[in-house]
Amino acid sequence: MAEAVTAPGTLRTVLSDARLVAAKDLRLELRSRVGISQVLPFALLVVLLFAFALDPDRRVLGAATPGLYWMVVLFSSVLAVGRSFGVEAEDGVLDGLRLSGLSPAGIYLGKVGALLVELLVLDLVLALAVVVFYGTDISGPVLLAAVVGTATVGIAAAGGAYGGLTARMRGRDTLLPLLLLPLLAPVLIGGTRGVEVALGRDAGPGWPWVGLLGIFALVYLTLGTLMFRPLLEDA
Amino acid sequence: MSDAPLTGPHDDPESSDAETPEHFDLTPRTAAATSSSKGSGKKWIAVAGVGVVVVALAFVLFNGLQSASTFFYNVDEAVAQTSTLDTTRFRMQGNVVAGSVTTTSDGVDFVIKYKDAQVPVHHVGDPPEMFGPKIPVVLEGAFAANGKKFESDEIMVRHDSTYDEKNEDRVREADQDAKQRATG
Amino acid sequence: MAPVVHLQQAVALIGRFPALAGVDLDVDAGEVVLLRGPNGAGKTTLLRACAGLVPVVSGTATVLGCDLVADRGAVRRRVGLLGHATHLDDDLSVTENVDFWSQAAGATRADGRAALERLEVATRLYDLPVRALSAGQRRRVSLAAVLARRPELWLLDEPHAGLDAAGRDVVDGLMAEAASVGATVLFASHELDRAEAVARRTVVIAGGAVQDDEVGEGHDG
Amino acid sequence: MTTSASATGTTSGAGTPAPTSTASTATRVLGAATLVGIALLVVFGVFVSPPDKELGETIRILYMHVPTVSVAYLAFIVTAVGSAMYLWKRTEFWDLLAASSAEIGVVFFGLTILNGMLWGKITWGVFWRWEPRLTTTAVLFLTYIGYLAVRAVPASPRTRATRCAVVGLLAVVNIPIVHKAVDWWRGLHQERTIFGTLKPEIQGTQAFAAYLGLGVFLLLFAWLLIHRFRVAFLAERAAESGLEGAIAERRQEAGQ
Repeated sequence: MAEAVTAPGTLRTVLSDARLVAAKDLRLELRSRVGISQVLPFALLVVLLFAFALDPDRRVLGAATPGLYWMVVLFSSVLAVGRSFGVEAEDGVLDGLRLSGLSPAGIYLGKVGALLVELLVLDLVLALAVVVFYGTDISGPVLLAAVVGTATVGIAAAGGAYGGLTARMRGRDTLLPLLLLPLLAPVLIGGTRGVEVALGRDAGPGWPWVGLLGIFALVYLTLGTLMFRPLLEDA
Repeated sequence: MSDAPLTGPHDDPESSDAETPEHFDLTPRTAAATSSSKGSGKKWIAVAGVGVVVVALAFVLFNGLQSASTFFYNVDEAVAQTSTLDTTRFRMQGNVVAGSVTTTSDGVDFVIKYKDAQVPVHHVGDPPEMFGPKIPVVLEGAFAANGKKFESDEIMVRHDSTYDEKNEDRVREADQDAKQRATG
Repeated sequence: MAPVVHLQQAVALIGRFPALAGVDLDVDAGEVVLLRGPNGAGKTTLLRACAGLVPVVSGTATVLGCDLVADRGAVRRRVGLLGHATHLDDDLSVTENVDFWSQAAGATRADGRAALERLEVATRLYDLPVRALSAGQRRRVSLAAVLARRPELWLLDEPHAGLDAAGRDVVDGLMAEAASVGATVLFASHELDRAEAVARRTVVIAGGAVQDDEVGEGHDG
Repeated sequence: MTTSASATGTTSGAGTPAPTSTASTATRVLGAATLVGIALLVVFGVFVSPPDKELGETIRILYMHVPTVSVAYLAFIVTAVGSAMYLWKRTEFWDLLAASSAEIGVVFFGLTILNGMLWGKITWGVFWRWEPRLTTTAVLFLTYIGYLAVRAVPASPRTRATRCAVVGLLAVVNIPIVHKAVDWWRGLHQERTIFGTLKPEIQGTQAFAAYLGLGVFLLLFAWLLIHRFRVAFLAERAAESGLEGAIAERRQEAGQ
C-alpha cells in the first residue's frame, strides 16, 4: 500500500488543512442550523419514543437505558455523517475539494474533527435528556466521560471514512447506514457495557471497554487518514 | 466596462500577494509554489500507519487487553464484604447446592456455596439450560436490603457441565482468576 | 517546450459511455483556446478530464507534465476549473467561501479579496450567504475563487453563462490577461462572437472528438 | 496442486489462481477432486464416524459447520489482501480477486449461520442464541453484505475498485475487534459451546471426518474462486468489448 495511499504534505500542512476544513464545516453547521434544528430534535424525539414503547415504570427502560442511548447516538451519527458529506456533494463542492490542493489526510481529519465536535454536543444533550426523562443516576462520571469520548471518536473516525466513500454514490442515504452500522457494532457493545458499568448497572470493570473503544478509534483514524487519498482521487 | 490593464509577466509570483487589488496579478503560481509537498518519499507514513493498525489489532487479538467480563467475587468474599457491598450490583461465583433448587413463579430459588460460605439466592427470570445442581455459576445482582439473600437477575454458567471431574480444577482456576482481578 | 495540454486518442468514460471518444489536442502555454460544439459534444468532459476529475482510460493525456492516465490526482491543484457547479457552500457568506478556497489553494485572504474586486463583486454582498445571490453573482464569486488560485491552466466551462454584459467583459479581460502572463486558457462557450474575439484558436468538438481546429486571424495580442 | 487431492482430499491448493495460468483442464481436475472429496465426506461424516458421546448425532453438522466458517474467514482475508494489493498495484487482477472472494465468503458465511441455527435448534431448542460466535458471524455477514452493495453500485471500473478496496480493508480490521467485543459481552453468559473444546476432544474417525471436511471445503473454495474470478474477468472483457462499438458510434455523432 505504498504510493497510492501516501498522504502528501508534512504533518504541519496536514494539520493546518484539517483546521481549515473543520472550521469551515463547523461554521457551516452553525449557519445552516440543520444540526440544531433537525438532528438534535430527532434524537430527543427517539429518546421520548423509547420511553413510550418501554413503559418507564416497569423498570425495563432503566435496564435498557445505556443501549438505547447508544442506539440514538448511532442513528443520529448516521444523519450527521450523511450531512457532513452531503453538503459537499451539493453544487460540486466535493469536486472543489478534489481540486483544492488540500491534503486528503487533512480533509479527512478536518471532517472527523468537525463531526467529533458535533457528536460530542449531541452526546451531552442526549445524556442530559436521559438523566431528566429516564431518571438515571450517574455513579461513575469519569468512566462515563471516558467511554462516551472514546466511543464518539471511533464513530467519527469510521463515519468520516464511510462518509467520504459514499459521498458521490447513488443511493448514499441508504448505503451509508448499511455500511456504517455493522462496522460500529463493537462501539455499540463497548459503549453500552461501559455506560452500564458507569451507571452502576453492571458489576464488571469498565476500563477494558474504554481500551477496546480506544483501539477501535485508533485503527479507524489511521486507516481513514491513509485511505482518504484514494477515496478522494478515485471514488 | 473596466477592463483592467494587462499586467506584465512577473518574475516572482509571490510578490503578488501584495495589496494592490485593482491589479491582482494573474501570473500562475508555479508547481513548486503550490505543491511543495508532493512527496514520493512519504511511503513511511503509510508503512507507519499500517504498523499502528497491525500492532493495535495484535494487541486486541493476543489478549493485551484485560477481560472486561470475568470480574466476580466468590461467595465467601462477598459474604465477608456484605456491609461494604450493601445493595450495589456485583457478580458472585459459586456452586449450586444440590437439592436446593426450587422453581418459583418468576424464576428460581436456590442456594449457592463456595468453600464454607452459603447464600440463598432468589433469581428472577429463566435460568440457562445448563443450570442445575453442583454447577459453578456466576450470578449478577445485589444483596437484598437485609444482606441475607442475593437477588439475582442473571445466571451465567461458568463452563461446560459435562466434565464433572474437572469441576474442581475449573473452580480453582476461577478462584485464582478472581483474586487476580480483585487485587490487580 | 512541451505543450501544456497534450491529448492523443484520449478516451474518457462517464459510466460506460465514451464521452470522449479519441481526442487529439495540443495546447501551448499562453494560448487561449475556445472549445465549441453542440450540446453533448464532450466539451465539459474534456475540461473535467484536463482537471483530473474524469479519468482518461486510454490514449495519451498529459497536462502540465502530469500523466493523467497514470495519476490524475497530481494535476488538480495546478489547474483552475470553473464548472457548471459553483463549488460554493450556500450557507456561508461570499467572503467565507472565497477565503476557504483561497486558503485551501495556498493563497491568502488578501488574494481572495483582490480576486473578488477584480470580478467587480459589490462589497455590500460580501457578508451575505451565497444562497442569497443571483446566478450571475454566484458565477462571479465562483470565478473569483478560481482566480485567487492563480492557476497555470484555466479551464472555464461557459464562463459567460449567466453574466451580464459588464461581467462578460470582465471575464474576457481576465482570460486575455492570464494568457499574457504565461497562463493557458481553455474555455467552452456558446457566445461565439464574443468568444472568438478573445480566443486566437477555436477547436470544434463533436461526437467526443476534435472535428475542426482553426487558428483565427488578426487577433494578435 | 491438485494431483494428490482426489486421493486424500486433505490438502488443497488454495493459492491465488490467475485465469491465465490455470487452464480449464486443471479446474476440471480440481472440480472432480472436490466432488470426490464431498462424496468421501458424506461417507465418513454420515456413515462411518460414530456419534459423539456428548453431542450425539449433531456432531455431523459440525463436519460442515467448521469448514464453512473457516473458508468464510479465509475468503475475507483473501479479499483484504486483494484490496490492499489493488491500492498498491492498481491492477484489475487484485480487484477481481477481492470481489470474487468476498462474494464466496458471504455465501459461506450465510451457510455457516444457517447450519449453526440448525445445530442450535437441535441442541438448544431455539434457532438463535446470542452466543459469541453466532453473534460475531452475524455482524461480519452484514458487514460484507455492505461490501457487495458497494460493488453493485454502477461506476467506472477504477472507481468501483477503489471503493471496494477501501471497504474490504475497513471491514477486515473490524474482525478482531468484533470478536473481542462480542466475547467480552457474551463471554460468561454462555460457555464456549463445542467449538472451543472440539479439537482436543475428538479423535479417530471423528477427527478424520473433521479434517476431511476442512480439506474438501478448501478445495471447493479454490474451485469456486477460480471460476468466479474468470466470470468476473470475462464480464469485464464483455463490458470493454462494447466500448469500441460505443466509441465508433459516438464519433458518428459528429457527422450529423
